[in-house]
This record gives sequence, C-alpha cells and structure tokens, in this order.
Amino acid sequence: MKTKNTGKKKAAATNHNHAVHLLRSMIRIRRLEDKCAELYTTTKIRGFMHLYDGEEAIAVGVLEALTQDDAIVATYREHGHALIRGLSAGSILAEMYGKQEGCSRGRGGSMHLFDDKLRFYGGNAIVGGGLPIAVGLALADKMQQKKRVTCCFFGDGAVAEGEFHESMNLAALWKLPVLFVCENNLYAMGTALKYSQSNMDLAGKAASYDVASVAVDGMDVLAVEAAAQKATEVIRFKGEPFFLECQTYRFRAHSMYDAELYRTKAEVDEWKKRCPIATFTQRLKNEGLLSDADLEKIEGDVAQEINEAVAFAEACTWEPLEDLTRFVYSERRMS
Amino acid sequence: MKTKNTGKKKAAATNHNHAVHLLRSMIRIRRLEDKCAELYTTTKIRGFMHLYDGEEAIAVGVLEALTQDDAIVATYREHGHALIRGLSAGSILAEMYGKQEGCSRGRGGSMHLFDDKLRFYGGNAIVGGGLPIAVGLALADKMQQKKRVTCCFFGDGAVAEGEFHESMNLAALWKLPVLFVCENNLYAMGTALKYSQSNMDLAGKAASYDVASVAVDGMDVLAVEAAAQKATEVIRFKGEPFFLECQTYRFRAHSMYDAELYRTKAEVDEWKKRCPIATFTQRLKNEGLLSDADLEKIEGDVAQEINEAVAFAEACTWEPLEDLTRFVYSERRMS
Amino acid sequence: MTNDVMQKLTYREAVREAIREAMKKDDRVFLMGEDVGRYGGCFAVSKGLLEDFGPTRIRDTPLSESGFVGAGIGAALGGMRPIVEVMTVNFSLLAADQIINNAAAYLHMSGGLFNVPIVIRMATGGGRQLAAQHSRSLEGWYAHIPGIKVLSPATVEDARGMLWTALEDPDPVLIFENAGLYNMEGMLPPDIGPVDIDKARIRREGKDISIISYSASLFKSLDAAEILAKEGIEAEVIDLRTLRPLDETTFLDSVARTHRALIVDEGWRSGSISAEISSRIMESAFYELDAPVERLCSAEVPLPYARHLEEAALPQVNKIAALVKKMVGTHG
Amino acid sequence: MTNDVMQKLTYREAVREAIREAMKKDDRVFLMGEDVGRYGGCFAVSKGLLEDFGPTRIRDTPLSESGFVGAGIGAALGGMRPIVEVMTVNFSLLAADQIINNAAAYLHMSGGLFNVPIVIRMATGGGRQLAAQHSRSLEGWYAHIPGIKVLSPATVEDARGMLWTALEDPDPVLIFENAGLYNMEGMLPPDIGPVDIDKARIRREGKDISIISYSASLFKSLDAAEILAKEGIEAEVIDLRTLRPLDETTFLDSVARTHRALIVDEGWRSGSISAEISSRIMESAFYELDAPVERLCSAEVPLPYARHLEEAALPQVNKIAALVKKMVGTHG
Ligand SMILES: Cc1ncc(C[n+]2csc(CCOP(=O)(O)OP(=O)(O)O)c2C)c(N)n1
Ligand SMILES: Cc1ncc(C[n+]2csc(CCOP(=O)(O)OP(=O)(O)O)c2C)c(N)n1
Ligand SMILES: [Mg+2]
Ligand SMILES: [Mg+2]
Repeated sequence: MKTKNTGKKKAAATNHNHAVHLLRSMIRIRRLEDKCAELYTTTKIRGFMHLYDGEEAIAVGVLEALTQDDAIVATYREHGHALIRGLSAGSILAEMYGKQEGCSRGRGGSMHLFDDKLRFYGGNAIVGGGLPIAVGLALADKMQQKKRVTCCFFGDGAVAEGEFHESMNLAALWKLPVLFVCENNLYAMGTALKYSQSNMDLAGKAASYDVASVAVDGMDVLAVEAAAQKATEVIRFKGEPFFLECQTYRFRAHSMYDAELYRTKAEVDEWKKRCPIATFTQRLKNEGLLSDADLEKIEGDVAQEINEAVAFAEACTWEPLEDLTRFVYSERRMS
Repeated sequence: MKTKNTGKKKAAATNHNHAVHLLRSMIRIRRLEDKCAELYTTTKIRGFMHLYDGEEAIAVGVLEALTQDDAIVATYREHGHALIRGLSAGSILAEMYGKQEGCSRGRGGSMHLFDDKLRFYGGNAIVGGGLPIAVGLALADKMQQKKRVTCCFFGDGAVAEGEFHESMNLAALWKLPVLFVCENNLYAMGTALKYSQSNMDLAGKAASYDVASVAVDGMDVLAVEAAAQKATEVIRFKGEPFFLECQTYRFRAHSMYDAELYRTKAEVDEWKKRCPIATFTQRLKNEGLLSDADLEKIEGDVAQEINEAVAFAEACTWEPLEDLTRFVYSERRMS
Repeated sequence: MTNDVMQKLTYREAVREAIREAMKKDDRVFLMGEDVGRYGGCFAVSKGLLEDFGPTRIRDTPLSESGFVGAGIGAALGGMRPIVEVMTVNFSLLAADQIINNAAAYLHMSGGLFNVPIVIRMATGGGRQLAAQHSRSLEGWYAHIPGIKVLSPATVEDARGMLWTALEDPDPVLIFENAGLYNMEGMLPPDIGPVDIDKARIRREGKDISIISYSASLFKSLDAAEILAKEGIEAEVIDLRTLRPLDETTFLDSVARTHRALIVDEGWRSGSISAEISSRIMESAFYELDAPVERLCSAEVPLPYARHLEEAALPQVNKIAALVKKMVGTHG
Repeated sequence: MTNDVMQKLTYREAVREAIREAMKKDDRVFLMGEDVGRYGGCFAVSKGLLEDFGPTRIRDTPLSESGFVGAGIGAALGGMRPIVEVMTVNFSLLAADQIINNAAAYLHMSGGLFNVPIVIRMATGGGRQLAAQHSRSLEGWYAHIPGIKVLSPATVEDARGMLWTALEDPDPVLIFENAGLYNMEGMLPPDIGPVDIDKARIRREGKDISIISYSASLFKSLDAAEILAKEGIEAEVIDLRTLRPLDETTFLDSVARTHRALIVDEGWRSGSISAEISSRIMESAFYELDAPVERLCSAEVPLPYARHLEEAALPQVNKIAALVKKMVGTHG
C-alpha cells in the first residue's frame, strides 16, 4: 500500500497561474511568521507560539487538495494552515494580540485559531489530541452521507501517543474519510525521531492498520500537492482513510523558548538549502514561469497584507472583563 | 521478523515426565476454574470473575519458559497464571472468598491476585493497564543489569488501547526484555476481533515497532511452550522485546454476567473440539506417554488439591474492620 | 395522568427507553461504546437496541476510550448528537484528556464558535465487590471541571428524562448511572418527556435537618429518614440531581428552614462535591446554622473486594441515622 | 548556619540540584520524561543533567504520557526510584489511568504487598497566557485520590527539600511545581537536607485572619498581608505545602486564634481543595468562627489567552486584600 512519491516528475498543474499561486501562498505564511516573531519580541504576542517556517509547502500543498466543504483539524503550529484555509491575517494576528476581533475572540491565542464557517476546527495544543476529533468529524460526515474529507495535521511526535494508534484503527475500521497528514520535521521539541520511535518508518506504520499511505518530500510543494490530490481522490472514492507523511524540517526553534541544544547549526543550514520557497522560486525561474517582477509583486502584495493585518490587530479592542465567564457554556439552547 | 510456528514438529521435551507435568498443570487450572464457577453460584465468590477454560495451554506453556527470577504481569483473567506461577490454590481461593489469608488479603478478589515473592505483579482489571507496568519492570531490570524477563499477558481487546501502542514502542525503543503475550481468544467481551481491529494480524503489528513476533496455536501447549522458549531466548540474548500471539478461545462466558449473545453455540462447540487438555491427553495417549492410570492419578491429585484449597479458604478469617484504611499508604518508611 | 397508563420500569429500562426514544426522534442521535451492540451493553442497558437500529447507530467500539470519546466529540462538532457510553467511570480515566482538554474547553478556546453537544454516559459507584479499579464514584470529581455538566440521576424518572434534556443541551454532558440502581423499579407515564436539570429536588420534607445527597446515596438517606422519623426526627432529604452546575438555592433554602445539614456522598471525602456543598452553606447560610454541617462519605481507601470491608467503607443507612441523631442533639 | 555559606538559587535550580543530589546519592534514582535530556527540560529544570548523568538516567521519552508514567510505576515496583516528569499537569490527563488506576491502587489491591515508590513531577498553574489547555491548576483535584500524596512546594527551600523526602517515601508522590515560580530566587544553605512533608507552615503570623494558601498563591497572599498590615489588619498566612494528606491541625489552630479564614487557591472553586479546607474548618472549628470562611479561587472558566482576561480570572493581590477587609469588617 505504501509508495514513495517524489512528485518531481508528475507534478500537478505547473502552469504559471497555479505556480504563482502556490508560491504566493507559501510566502504569505513565511511573512506572517516573520511578523509574528517580531511581534513576539515586542511582547505584542505572548504565551506559547510555534512558527512554521520551512514547512510551508505542506499546508499549501495539502490544502490545495481540499474543498471548502472539507474540514481541518490542526495543531498549535497552525498559523499557516489557518491563513491558507482562508482566515484573514488580521483575524489571526488580532487573536494573538488577545483582541476580541480575533478569530477566537482572544480566548485562544496562537495555539487555538478557529473558524466555523471555514470548518477550521483548531488549533489544538495537546499533542495527538486532534486525531480522535478528526475521526469523529469524518464519522459525522459518513453518517450524514456527506461526501467530505476531514484533514488532520499532526507532528512526528504525535505518532508515539496512544491517541494516534486508536485514531488510525478507528478510522480504518469504520472506513472513515480522514486524511492523516504527518508533518514529520524530525523533531518533537528537542527529541529527534530516533529517540521517540523504535521504527522510524512512519508511513509504514499505516499498513499495520490497513491504511494506505505515502511518504512525500515535504519541502516540495508540487510533490505535496500531487500526493494530497491523490490521497483525497482515494479517500473520496473509497471512503477510507489515507496517511500522508510529509518529510520536512522546521527552520526556527520549537517555540519562542527553545535554546535549540538538540541540533546543530550545520544541520539546520543544510536543511535551509532545501527551503520550500527558495527552491520553488528557483525552479519556477528556471522553467521560465516566474519573472523577477512577478516575485516583486508577490512580496509587495504580501507585505501589504501583513501590514494591514498588523494595523487591524492594533486597532482591535479588548473584550470587556464582564464577559470573562462567557463561553464556558453556550448561551443558546440547541435545535 | 514474523514467522508462523505450529510447533507441532519441533515440540519441546516430549518425554513422559514433562508431558505429564504440562498436562497436570492444565488440569489444575481447569479444575480450579470449575470450582470457582461452582463457588460463584453458591455466592462464596462475588464481584467480577473471569475464567480461563480453554486457554490453559497459554499460561502453562509460557510460564514453562520463565524462571523464578522473571516477572509476570497479568490481567483479570489470571487465576491460571497465578496458580502455575506457584500461588497456592488455597491462597487464590481465600482471596476470592475475601479472607485475610488470601494472596492479596481479600482486598483484591478474583481480578487482583498478587505475590511479591513470586514476582507476580497482578491481576490488573484495566484492559491494557498492565503493559506499561511491564515495560517499567523490564526497564528496572535493565538499569540494574539484572538479566530477567518480564512477561506481560493481555487479551486481543487490549491491542486497540493506546497503552498497547505506547508500551510496544517504549519496549522496542529502549530494548527492554519484555515478553508480550497476547491471548487472542477472538473476542473482547462481546466484540469479535473483526469489530475491533482494522487489521486483524496482531503479531504483524509488532513489525511496525521493530519487535520480533510469532503467532502460535494457543490450544497446543507444546507449541506455546516451544514458542515461548524461543522468545525468551531471543529476549535474553538480544535484550529486546518479543511479541507472542497465542490464538485461542475461551470456552466460558466472558464473566459471570455474560449472556453470550455475540457468538453461536456451534462456534463454541467447534472450538471445544480443540480443547488443549483433551487434545493433549489424546496425543499423549496415542504416543504412549500417558496411561489411564496416570490420568486418574492426576485428576485424583488435583481434586485433592482443590478440595484442600476450598477447605483452607473456608477456614480462613475476615480481616477486622478496624484495618479498613490500612494499605492506602505504606506503614513503613523505605530504605 | 391516570394510573392505568403508568408503566413499571427498571432504571436500566428507563435509560434504554430514553435512548430508544431519542434515536427515533432524531436521526443525529447514535450510541457508541464498548459492547453496546452485540453484547447488549455491559450492564444490559442497550440490550435489543442493535436489533432495532443497526450497527451504524448502535456502534460497538474497540477498547479505545480516548479514541472513541474523542470521536464522539468530533461527531458532535460535525453535527451529530452522540451518546457515548464509557462502561464505567474507572475507564473514563483513559479518556480524561479528551473530556477535559477537548470537550470542556472547545467552546471557550474558540471564543464561542464551537460547542460540543455530546452526551457521555457512564456507570459509577461501588458496593458490588468489584475492588479498587472498578468501584470508584468520581462524578463529584468531574464536577470540578468548568465546561462540562454533570448529571447524577437517582430515580427512574430522572434516568429516563435526563438523557433527553442532556441531548438537547448544546454542551458536553456527563451522565453518571450508579450501577447499583439499574435493577431498581419505578412507575412512569409512558409519554414522559424531558426533565429539568437545573434544580435539585426535595425528595422528603422535614424540619429538623437537611440531608443532602444524590444518586444511590439518596435512597440510603431516605431509608435513614424513615428510621429517624420513628424516633421523632424529621429529616428533609434533598436529591442534588445535577452536580455541575450545582443548584445551591434548593439546599440553602432547606438549611434556612432546618438549620442543620448532613451531606451523604458515596465519593471520597477530600476535595469532594460534599466539601463544595459544605463550603457553600458556610458561605451563604452560616448564620442559619445551629450546628456545623457534617459529611458522610466513603472511607478514603481504594475500595476493597471483601464484602464486609467494602460495606464498612461505604455510607450506610445506620451510619446516616446515627450521625443525624448525634447532630440533632447538638445545639449551636 | 552562617550567611557566607548560603547559596542564592532559583526555584528551578533548587529542583535541579535536588535531582542532581538524589542521582548522586542513590543509583536507583533516575529522571525520565519528555525532553528532560537533550532539550534541557521544557522549563529548563533538568538542563545540564544529561551531560552529568548520561541518557540512561536522564531519559528522554517519546510523547507517550500513559506509557512512560506507567513505566515509571513498573520501574518503581522493580526496585528503582524513578522521578517521572510530566511537562505540565494538563498532559497528565493522558496518564490519569496509570496514576489513579495503578499507582494509587497497587498497594491496596495487593493487600500491602506492592508499594510504588514513584515521584511524579509536573508543572502547574496559569498566568502565562497559555490558554485553556496549558493553564490548569489541578493539584487540588488530584488531592481527591487516596493512595497518592500531593506536594505543592511554594518556596525554594521546599522545591529543594521536598523532592528528597518524596524519594524516601514508599508511596507515589506527585509534586506540583507552579511554572510561575521557576525564576523566583531564594537563599539556601548548600547542605540542606530533606524537609518534612507532614506539616503546613505559618509563613507570616497574624491575629486578625488566617489566609490559607499554597504554591504561587502563597506569595500573592503574603503581598496582600503586607498591604493589609499598613491598614492595621494582621493576617496570618499559612502555606499548606502538602495537599494530601492535608495537615489540618495547623490551619485549625490558626483559625482558633484568628477566628476568620480565607482560602486562596489558584484552582477552580467547585469541589476544590479550598472547599475541603472550608469544610474541615466547618467540621472542627465552627464554634471558633466569627464570620464565615471565604474562598478566593480562579474564575470557573478554562483560562483565556488574553492577558487582561486571564488576570481577571486568577486570584490577585488586590482581590485578596479587598476580600480580607470585607471579612474583617464582618462580625459574627
Ligand atoms: C500531550 C502533550 N504532551 C506534551 C506536550 C508539549 N509539547 C508541545 S509540542 C511538543 C512536541 C511535538 O512534536 P511534533 O508532534 O513532532 O510536532 P512539531 O512541534 O514538531 O510540529 C511537545 C512535547 C503537549 N503539548 N501535549
Ligand atoms: C480500560 C478498560 N475498558 C473496559 C473494560 C471492561 N472490560 C473488561 S474485560 C474486557 C474485554 C477485554 O478483552 P480482551 O482484552 O480480549 O481479554 P479477554 O477478556 O478476552 O481475555 C472489557 C471490555 C476494562 N476492564 N478496562
Ligand atoms: Mg515534529
Ligand atoms: Mg479476548
């Protein structure tokens, strides 16, 4: 069931528009993350914050394969997923500012971005905690005869959790349309994969649940997109789960508190050479699909988007203290 | 890493003494269980009680491969394991009577038999709950350079628990001497394996953790013994875990409360033809290793053992009520 | 309501009928849990439902408490109305992460965007010689957690009606069924609807003391009240019904009339719901008290198997009566 | 003890030195948990220990809370003295089964045969804008469970000394370190030994009211006492230190002197350790009280991220002072 898919040859649509769209998407994430880092140092953003630099090709490639009907369950490293899903940079930043116009009303912060209309189910700060939720969303779809996919992102670290095991089995046993996307960036905080898995072939584990799987170069947005397209086709056609392992690397520290004692600068530099944005940019240029002007325009647009988002977040307001105990229980009865 | 081992050909010592010993051991369990069932109907025993009829070859075969230094972690279906490990039938029955001379002082009952001297770590009524304990016992041995094996019994139902996954990975990752023995009797209460596992090849799952494994006919005591011997040799030699799946069937209801709606009498009868005691008896007779007189003697000895155990349990005493709150915390400081 | 339409039902049947009715009424409702289907439910609550509704809606799960409770949360987020059965509260500890980190927190973390209409049922309680790992009463402990509601039906009527109300609730509701009550019988009108879950109930009126209790301990309290009545002590007996949110008005009003209170709680004492009630009386009815509020809880031991020890560990009728007599003799 | 041998240490360093010392003193001791080694500990508590003791004894674990806490229990049964670090109490919910069903019950279930000398350390508390899933204070909640001990060191001295005592304890001990305290400094003699864990401590004497607190809230209470002193109110401030078993003598004696009590608890209110203390005062010092015991706890919400909301949710110095003033104004 498991195949190695480099995606290099049979890339998805490599036409100009689509390529620029993918590149722009990745750059949007990167610039948002850069801004977040800056805002964190100026203490506009607090709490735990986990940035996605280096892994952009995954969110961009995978979300390309989803429709607006599909659902997404993400982790605490989810700014990129939220942004690409369609949450505005402004509502994301406002959330991290703790403002009530934030996507989660300032209640969630960096780790808990949500959007009901976009079926973006968060932002979960418990490693592995989102997997059973994704299984349940897919179960609801199946029981309601809705032909939708639930896409669940999680890290390599989550694979060791019992909830991974239980979720994979349930999804396969009940034939549920879940796309499990493992963002394997080789480390869970400071714990390298070899210290957390006796068998490091993550995609291979899927077979023990009878789940189809593929491992893909997570630094190559076209490869990710192609693999995700194929995966979602399988899911939609067969109504069964699929496990997609994206091999990647995070360029920044785990969170804003990490001294990075566990990996060498040389290793980081080596991986940075494979930066999904830089390599894709180069490739498009080589193929004549991207001009310097195109790139300039993207960067300009994105800079403006981010600046406007910051301005928006700054202008947003604080929720009144009287509302502190709201949203512990719902304010309305249900239909 | 996985091999199918019927054990039929290369059986372990088939000499007369050993064969009779194995048979006697299985009969001891069966007669104890019969007595338990009887005592339950007369309300001498209460609470939940899970009998082992049909599965005797596993406890007998596996424990044969262990030394007195090795440790055992069992489930709530552990009368047989306790008895074969060396707990007296009297101390087991007294426990189920709730008497203070019981092996757990009447605090544990049927599901919680313990013995420190025999390194019998219970008796765990949480499905899967014993697996991490076994990992820890093996870790302690490894850290103390003690060359011992920890043998952990659990059912097919436990395989779905997250604790199974976490324990397999930890044992393999840290190269710990654990013998995982899955007593696959095809049902977890009323849930057939096909309703609990998307992939029913249990031994096959071990590969995803890089754990060596074998599936064996759990109705054949020699096959189990041979497989367990080999497994413990691997464990002792390599210092790595091993997964042994024993395919078996429980002849009685799950517990004393089970209406057995989930399986047919025909299925049960079919399996009863493979009764480990009846088939082994027949085989020994065919091979001329067992006479009717031998069998009579065994049954006579065992009947006496069980009768004496009942008499012992009857004669045992109730713990005084003043001692109710003892053993919540230890009464002595530690060294 | 005339008597000839009344139905005799056990608590078990009441829960079953409530599930059946909910399944009929609302396509979004389904039941999932270990052995709810083919086995018929570990306490036979769901017996027969598989035949009526099929394996999609009466869904046997593998032994994966965290997985299927989490899946229930996801299904609730996805538009369904799952009833998730965890065999007993003891096993819910394997799902504590999903219950507390997800179900209880989703609405708040999402700033009100995502409510989780899940109902989680579990058996609770001791008294059946099941020993330490199968005898806990942790409903009061769960009541510590904001974001969930905790129901504790004692009567057949509540066993029937609370499920309905819980399913209509937009937020996660935990229902604790004391396994010792499943065989208890009661009379119910066949067309009984939902019951409120906001209010405690006075199950017996009295003027000398308020005995505040819930679930199986309610009946021990009522039995004790009968004994006390023969000795001229009139105990008011309150059934809390819902442990979170706690209806303090009912018991505070009662204490304002009786000036004495005893809480009877099968859970352990330290940091319990009984402590909460005592504190609330302290905070809001201190000047009404003629004597200190007392608590009768289970002994602080993991419950032992042996019958005599287990009985000694649990609150019992004679202990309640004796304590009340002592308290009513006390003057402030 | 002369001052020149005193050492200035942070709370973090105190825990680290306690671990280091235990590791040196006793071969059976080892530390295991997520990122305790190569990363240096998620709160940098164990930084440097890997270099000193190697990966066998400073053991990084996969993300498998139930698995490695259970392995710690097994290792304890097998003769080791494991210190298991669970990053924060929030993640311990994934290990609740092992802690409660196994660690807390083994000794009793086995009729005294098997004690479990494990120490489980975890960070706890809110106040750092980590939102609902990372900000809980559940130490009081764990204190409900018989069979475990629950320590809550507030001072640098206790952070250092309690670990030693815990390791000498034959039974499972949970140590909760409020993450907000890690940077707090204190002076310690270098040869400090174990501290008792049986007794609460009066950290400030006073005659007008007893403020009963623990962990990070202790310092808020002490700050409030300073403010109150300026207004002529002398608050006695008690540090509970150990939440289970609870030393009630110290606070009951204090209340007998001050006749008023306020409990300050960063945990949620309902069914909390603060409720337990209030109830115990009710039960044993009712006639000493001049006014009802009050509690100041966290608002019953999953903690929100936004700073102003989070601050409003937690007990704060000004709220403590205001409440005390109101209480001392009340006469019974
Ligand atoms: C259950 C749980 N345990 C521990 C943590 C603390 N923690 C947060 S992120 C993290 C590492 C997760 O690694 P991985 O799954 O690989 O995701 P990545 O951060 O690399 O994207 C840890 C240990 C947590 N949030 N939840
Ligand atoms: C965590 C947990 N969930 C549920 C139960 C209730 N229960 C007891 S035994 C059992 C079935 C276990 O089946 P299996 O592991 O195959 O062992 P078997 O009984 O067949 O020997 C169940 C569901 C339990 N004891 N623990
Ligand atoms: Mg990672
Ligand atoms: Mg089984």
